Amino acid sequence: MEIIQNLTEKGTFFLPSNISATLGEFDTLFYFILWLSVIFMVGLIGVSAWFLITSKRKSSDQLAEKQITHNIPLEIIWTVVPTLLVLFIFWLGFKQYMLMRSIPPNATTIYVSGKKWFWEFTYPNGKKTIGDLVVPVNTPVKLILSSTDVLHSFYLPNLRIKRDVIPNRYTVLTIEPAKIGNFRIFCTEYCGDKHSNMLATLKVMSNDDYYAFLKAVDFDDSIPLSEAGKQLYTKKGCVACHSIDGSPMVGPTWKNLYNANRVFTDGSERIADEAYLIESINYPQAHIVTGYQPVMPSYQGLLVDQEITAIIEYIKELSD
Amino acid sequence: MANHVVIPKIYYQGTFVALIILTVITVAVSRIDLGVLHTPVAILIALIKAGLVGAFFMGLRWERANLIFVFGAVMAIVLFFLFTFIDIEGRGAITDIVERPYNYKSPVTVTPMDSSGAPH
Amino acid sequence: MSKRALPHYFASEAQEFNACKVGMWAFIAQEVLFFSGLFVAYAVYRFYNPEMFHYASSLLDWKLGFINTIFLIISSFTMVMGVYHTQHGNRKKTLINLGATVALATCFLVIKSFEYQAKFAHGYYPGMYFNAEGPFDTLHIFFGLYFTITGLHALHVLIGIGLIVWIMARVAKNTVNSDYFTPIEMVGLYWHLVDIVWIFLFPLLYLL
Amino acid sequence: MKNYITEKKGLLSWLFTKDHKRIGIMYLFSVFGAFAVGGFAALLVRLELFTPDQLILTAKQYNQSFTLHGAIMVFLFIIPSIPATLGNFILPLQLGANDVAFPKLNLASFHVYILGALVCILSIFMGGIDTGWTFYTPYSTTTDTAVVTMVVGAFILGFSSILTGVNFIATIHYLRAPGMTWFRMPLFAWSLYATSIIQILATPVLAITLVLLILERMWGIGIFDPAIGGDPVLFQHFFWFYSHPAVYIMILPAMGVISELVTTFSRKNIFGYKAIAMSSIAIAVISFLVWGHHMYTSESELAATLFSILTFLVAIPSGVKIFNWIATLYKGSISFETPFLYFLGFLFLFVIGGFTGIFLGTLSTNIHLHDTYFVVAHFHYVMFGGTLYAFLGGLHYWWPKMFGKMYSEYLAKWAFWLIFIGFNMTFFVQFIMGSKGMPRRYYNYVDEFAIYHQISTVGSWIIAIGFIVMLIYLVKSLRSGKKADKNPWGALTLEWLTDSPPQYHAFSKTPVVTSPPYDYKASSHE
Repeated sequence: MEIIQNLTEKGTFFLPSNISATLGEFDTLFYFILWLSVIFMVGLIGVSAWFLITSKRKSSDQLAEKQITHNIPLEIIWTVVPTLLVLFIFWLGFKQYMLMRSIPPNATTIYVSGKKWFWEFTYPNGKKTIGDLVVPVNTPVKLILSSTDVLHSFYLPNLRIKRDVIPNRYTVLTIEPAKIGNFRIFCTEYCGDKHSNMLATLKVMSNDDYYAFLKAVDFDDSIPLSEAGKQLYTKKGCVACHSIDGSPMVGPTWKNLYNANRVFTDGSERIADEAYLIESINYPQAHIVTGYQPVMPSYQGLLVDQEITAIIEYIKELSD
Repeated sequence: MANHVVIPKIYYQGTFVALIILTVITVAVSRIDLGVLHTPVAILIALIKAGLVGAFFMGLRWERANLIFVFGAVMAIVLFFLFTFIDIEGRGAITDIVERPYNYKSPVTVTPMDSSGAPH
Repeated sequence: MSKRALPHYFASEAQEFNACKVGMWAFIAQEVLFFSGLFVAYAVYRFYNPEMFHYASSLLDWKLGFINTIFLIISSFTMVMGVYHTQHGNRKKTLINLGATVALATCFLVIKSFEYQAKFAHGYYPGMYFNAEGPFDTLHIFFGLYFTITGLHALHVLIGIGLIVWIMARVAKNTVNSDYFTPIEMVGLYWHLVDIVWIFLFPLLYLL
Repeated sequence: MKNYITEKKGLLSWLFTKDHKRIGIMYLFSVFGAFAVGGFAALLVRLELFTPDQLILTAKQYNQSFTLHGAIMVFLFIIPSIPATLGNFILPLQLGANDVAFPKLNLASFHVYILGALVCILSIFMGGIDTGWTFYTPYSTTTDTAVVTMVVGAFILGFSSILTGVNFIATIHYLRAPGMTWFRMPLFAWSLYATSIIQILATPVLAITLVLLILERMWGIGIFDPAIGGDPVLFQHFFWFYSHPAVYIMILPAMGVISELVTTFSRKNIFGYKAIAMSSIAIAVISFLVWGHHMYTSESELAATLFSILTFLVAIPSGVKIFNWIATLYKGSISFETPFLYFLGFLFLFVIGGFTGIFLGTLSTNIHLHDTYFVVAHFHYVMFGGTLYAFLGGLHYWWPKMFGKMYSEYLAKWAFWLIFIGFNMTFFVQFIMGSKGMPRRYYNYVDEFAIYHQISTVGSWIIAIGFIVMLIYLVKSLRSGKKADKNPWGALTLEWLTDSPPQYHAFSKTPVVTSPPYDYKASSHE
């Protein structure tokens, strides 16, 4: 597993490392607001502390030294000055926001689909990956986001950008990473039980690595089928809902699944042979085993035939 | 605050007749095709009728202080409409993708419409 | 009959009347906001599919809607006359007028149920039970909204009928008379609000 | 001599009382009951987050407990906290009236609150809900948990808030003592007036949103659920149109209490009375313009820009109030009793909350910080540090008036410092974690945030200890507290004319007001 850059290293005190080519001054704006607030804060605390110390009540019936009810010039100053300050901060934020949301013309387009509890990426040449967003370095990438079930949100902390992923609608996000490496991607809109497992990895590569990745058929037949199936079990996200040791999870366990008798919600029954396994990978909603929710998204087009056979071999190996 | 102003009957009868006439007008106006003006005219007539009911039947004409509540409610509604439509109108303004709802599973079985617009 | 005792926390009759009036107007502002949510939803979905809304409103029978509007306007008038006669201490006429208001309101609900029957006959049920054909596949949204808005309005008409019957009982028992007519005026304000909401609903749903 | 507590005996005399003082006390105990339930859920959530993986709860149980914490704290505790308890008890006395304008309506508001609270608690036993207190569709319309029950409970609680608002509007308009013009009214009354405006104009939109959510979930009318043609962002607009003014329903009464505390404990006339009163109304009005800053990541750019400008405008009146309060301290005679400590705590925490609000109001920084722990820390600083501190300050300030007994100053200071340190330890760490990218509502998290979560969890234990200490000395004060005289703090507002605890008929002779509310004398007459 390649090491993913830790969010608390290589960053500043408050922010993770910024690898965005366009949003360099995000950190400067962040710290500008921070130091402005700290100065005001120290000023306010200092002034009130000074008032508290100088006019501490000595005897129980001591009256206030002087009654002042208003001071128009002072009140005008502390209304106008903050207004100008915050509107100036608004202006800085607005400019960067426009930068975040505008799309450079020559961006390569990658489709991102958020499904209940994993991310699926479709590349320009039709290649699909789950959980790994592979992008070339220093080139603008337009991510077209959509969801198939509930609200999600695609968040790249190191690129300081986030966009809600709304079912039945496309929303757009542009990124331009400037550093090679693996970075974290989170889902930040609450989407159910496995909301906190809906992670993905941003893999920034050099151009030729990226093109090599695009062309590589990611199924190497040097290792035995069931071993490849075992890798696919984690890579393709099956681990999120199916256990291999019999423990109950969102989906049925794969232990002793092969040739087991499956009873479905509509009362019918069937032996879990190869045909049944292939069907329930491509059309999971067709037959729902009693006691389970119809939440499994379809993997049709996501797995090439060799990968499906590898997974079935692995399931066979699990069922003694 | 006016206390116990008793409103003469004539106001009520006048308002009542005006409301009946305006209702007939609303229906009549909706029959003729005004094109883009169709909705604004209907809403305008409804506003006039609501104004009449409010002013005379609800006594706002004699107790103007209560208008503050009407003003508050109307301002809140206008803001609600305004900002919701700014968002909906502005969708896809910068990104070239028009963000409108699409591809949902609708229970309606769509029958083809013939030229006159009525389903055959 | 004994004059009603002023509650201990009010200093004068006028203070009580004004406080009730302000409280009632605050309640009316709140009701208006309650229906505003429905009008915004109607406007948003009309913006999304205008032709469907135009087509769907042609499915509704505007004549029934028109009669209903006339009924509610007359009931508003008789309600106001009821308040007028209470102020003049004429109990019999008040009861007649309030009775007329309740009768008109019930007719309104009866016509509403006819309309609902007609819709159900065509299969235009609200929401997922909708099984009808139509040239647009978003037709179920219009009827979902239609049943929600008119249903909630009909609920408010029902509450109005209950309030008026309660006031008729008090007028009959003479606890509401020319000296103390605050309750009937408040119920009158509520009834006029229900009428105003229908005045907006009628063109939006039936005519546009 | 009989007071409102010993006036009539028996549970029924309390449950069906029409006396605003008793209703205020009943609200106080039920609101703190809700706070205990919400607080327990919070401790559960914080304990679970002690380690990156599962500690005691499963994912579903964790989601249910943070949703319960959110919903109970917002709907059952913080919205009714100051208006319904201190407001009901103190407002009529401060205006020189013997009761609110509609006592029966006030009692109805309490019964509706209890009914709503029971329905919310019932939803826990019907399988709990795991949608977050925001009920965002389409998750809330597709999950199999008891969403409808909790939504019905929140719907009922909305009415309790509306009825309180209607009551206070009528009371403040017409039940003021003779001579008390609008600008001679105490600032606590002004803030409750501004709160009532929001309660009346915003809560019904929550009611209609929840009704539509129930219809969407039961009949699928296709308004919020995108699978059948609805628009989930429209639900967010509906929900936040209420929920942002709701956060001002929470903070405005707190600001009212703070104005009372600062004047009494520094024996100074308030600095800029008109400025503070008008900024309450200004906040109430502008609060309806800014709800979009909760949705910068899901709404269009035009709307986001507009909302961002207006969000900064709503920050100005709050800033003006802070400056006025600090200016009030100048040349006063300040005594550091417990209510004044809560004022200082409020000042420190609310100002931090306000400044972090600027990060979240700015468009570009919000995109990075939205839905992370930075937001969680921000609203806890403003709600816990703001409203709860003012509520505790007000509670300790009016405790002698409400119960006629003093509490132990020593233990009170202990509780204050425990809660203060525990709070800062819990939530300041979350600012750092949030800006580093730790998302909100996460059951298990990436390992690098473990140290932050551990500090935060330990901090939450200290808060819990602080509240237990407070419970102890308040119960002790109820049972065996020193008898309090009519005006222990030497305040000038009208409620201190009645004896503590006040009689059922508080003002035997309605007071006549001749001077502005905080007319303290100065020692150096120049």
